[in-house]
Amino acid sequence: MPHVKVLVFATLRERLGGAREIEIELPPGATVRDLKERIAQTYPVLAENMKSVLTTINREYAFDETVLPDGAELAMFPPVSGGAFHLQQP
Amino acid sequence: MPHVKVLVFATLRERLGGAREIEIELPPGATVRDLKERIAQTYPVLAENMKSVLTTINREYAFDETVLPDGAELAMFPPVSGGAFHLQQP
Amino acid sequence: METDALPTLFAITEDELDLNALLEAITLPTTGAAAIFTGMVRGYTESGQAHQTLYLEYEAYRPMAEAKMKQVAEEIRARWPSIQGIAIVQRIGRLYPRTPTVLIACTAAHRNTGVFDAARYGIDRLKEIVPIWKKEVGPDGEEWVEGEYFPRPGE
Amino acid sequence: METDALPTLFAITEDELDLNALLEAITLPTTGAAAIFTGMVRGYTESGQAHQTLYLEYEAYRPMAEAKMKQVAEEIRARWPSIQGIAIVQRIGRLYPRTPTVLIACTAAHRNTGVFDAARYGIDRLKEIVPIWKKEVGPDGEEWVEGEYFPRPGE
Repeated sequence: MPHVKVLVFATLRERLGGAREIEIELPPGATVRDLKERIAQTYPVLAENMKSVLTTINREYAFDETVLPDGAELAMFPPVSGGAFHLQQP
Repeated sequence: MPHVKVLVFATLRERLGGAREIEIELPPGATVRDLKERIAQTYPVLAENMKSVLTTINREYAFDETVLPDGAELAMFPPVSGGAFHLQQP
Repeated sequence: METDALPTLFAITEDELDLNALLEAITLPTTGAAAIFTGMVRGYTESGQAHQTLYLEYEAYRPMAEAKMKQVAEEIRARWPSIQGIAIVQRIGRLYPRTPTVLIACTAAHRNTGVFDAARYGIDRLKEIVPIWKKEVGPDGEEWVEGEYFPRPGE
Repeated sequence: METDALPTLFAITEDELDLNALLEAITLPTTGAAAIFTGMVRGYTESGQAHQTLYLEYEAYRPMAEAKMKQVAEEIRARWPSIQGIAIVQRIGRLYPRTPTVLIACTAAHRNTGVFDAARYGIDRLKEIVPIWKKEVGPDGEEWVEGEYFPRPGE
């Protein structure tokens, strides 16, 4: 079973107590959707985040059907909020 | 005959050898049009400029029919060209 | 926020334009966005009849120019009530290529309530009604640049 | 002017944004106009549910953010071929009210060939696709700010 590392940012990182990366076991040929499901199971604190998370493979946005390539740089994070405007209400 | 002073800028000033102000005699009740005509006669070097010159009275744009008020600050200059763009061709 | 508490800054100056300081001067605690326009001296103009410029000489009818800059700021506020701070600055004197000569900056709480349009309107109006002229000096001589706009009554 | 000679500058930085230096870096001898957008930290937000902000904490996925800034610059050049220089800079870390946090600047020979639209497009795209997040810290607690945009394939 391949072992993958996923960089996490913002809310995800904070929910994990500041961890910058998580590790997960996945079957060969797993897709982004599989990855999200496995993370939701393995890290229940992130289950809610998996519903609206963005996933990237080698710094490009990836989608549910995409198969995870071997050795890729994977990352997950919420929709971006740069720029000091469009503040959500607390 | 009232004696008026007119500030001049840009091309007008340069045609007058750098003078910043001209003086002119005008009948009472003279208008901007009268002023232009008198300048064209008195300073032939400015006659051509009078066709497209802008005139201001107390720092507001004035028009041919406007009567010159006593003691007003008068100025004449070409259409403005601030801002470092819209360069005309030489 | 009352209008008379909103910063409006206009100047004719011979000094270098300091964008950082100008922006800081029109930033309120409620400001979230700024649009800034600057015009520079072009050393080479490629459009139309291509030509080289060694420098520009700017001249202003200072008290009137400051009054008209104030008018431009008032026109901006009337059209875009969301604008918080406005800075309008023209540098005069002899200015060389690549040098910023004019700046218009507008701030607002958010970027989508007119800052870009306000800055663009400001530079267009400055070019029409603020009494500033430039003489272009090139390798083959010099030429006053004249605008084409004739103000209407009330402008 | 060849495209590969045109200055494109993008950075994620913890340092203060220096507008003068950034503008200078994207000004060519043929440049006559620049449009600059900056976003600042608002200390007080009056629209919606009014609230106070003590500071924002910015975080970036740095290598991807730089790659996506490059993509935004390429999209700008594809849409507005007249654009000469482009600077895109995001400041990260803890940033207090009135502080510029992001800058997009575009230069061109003339002001009427897209500099304003290009800068506006740039800031809109940055907000959509560049992986940067902020946490808002106020008197009553803290909250991550989440965007609403879901990139499509190829973005």
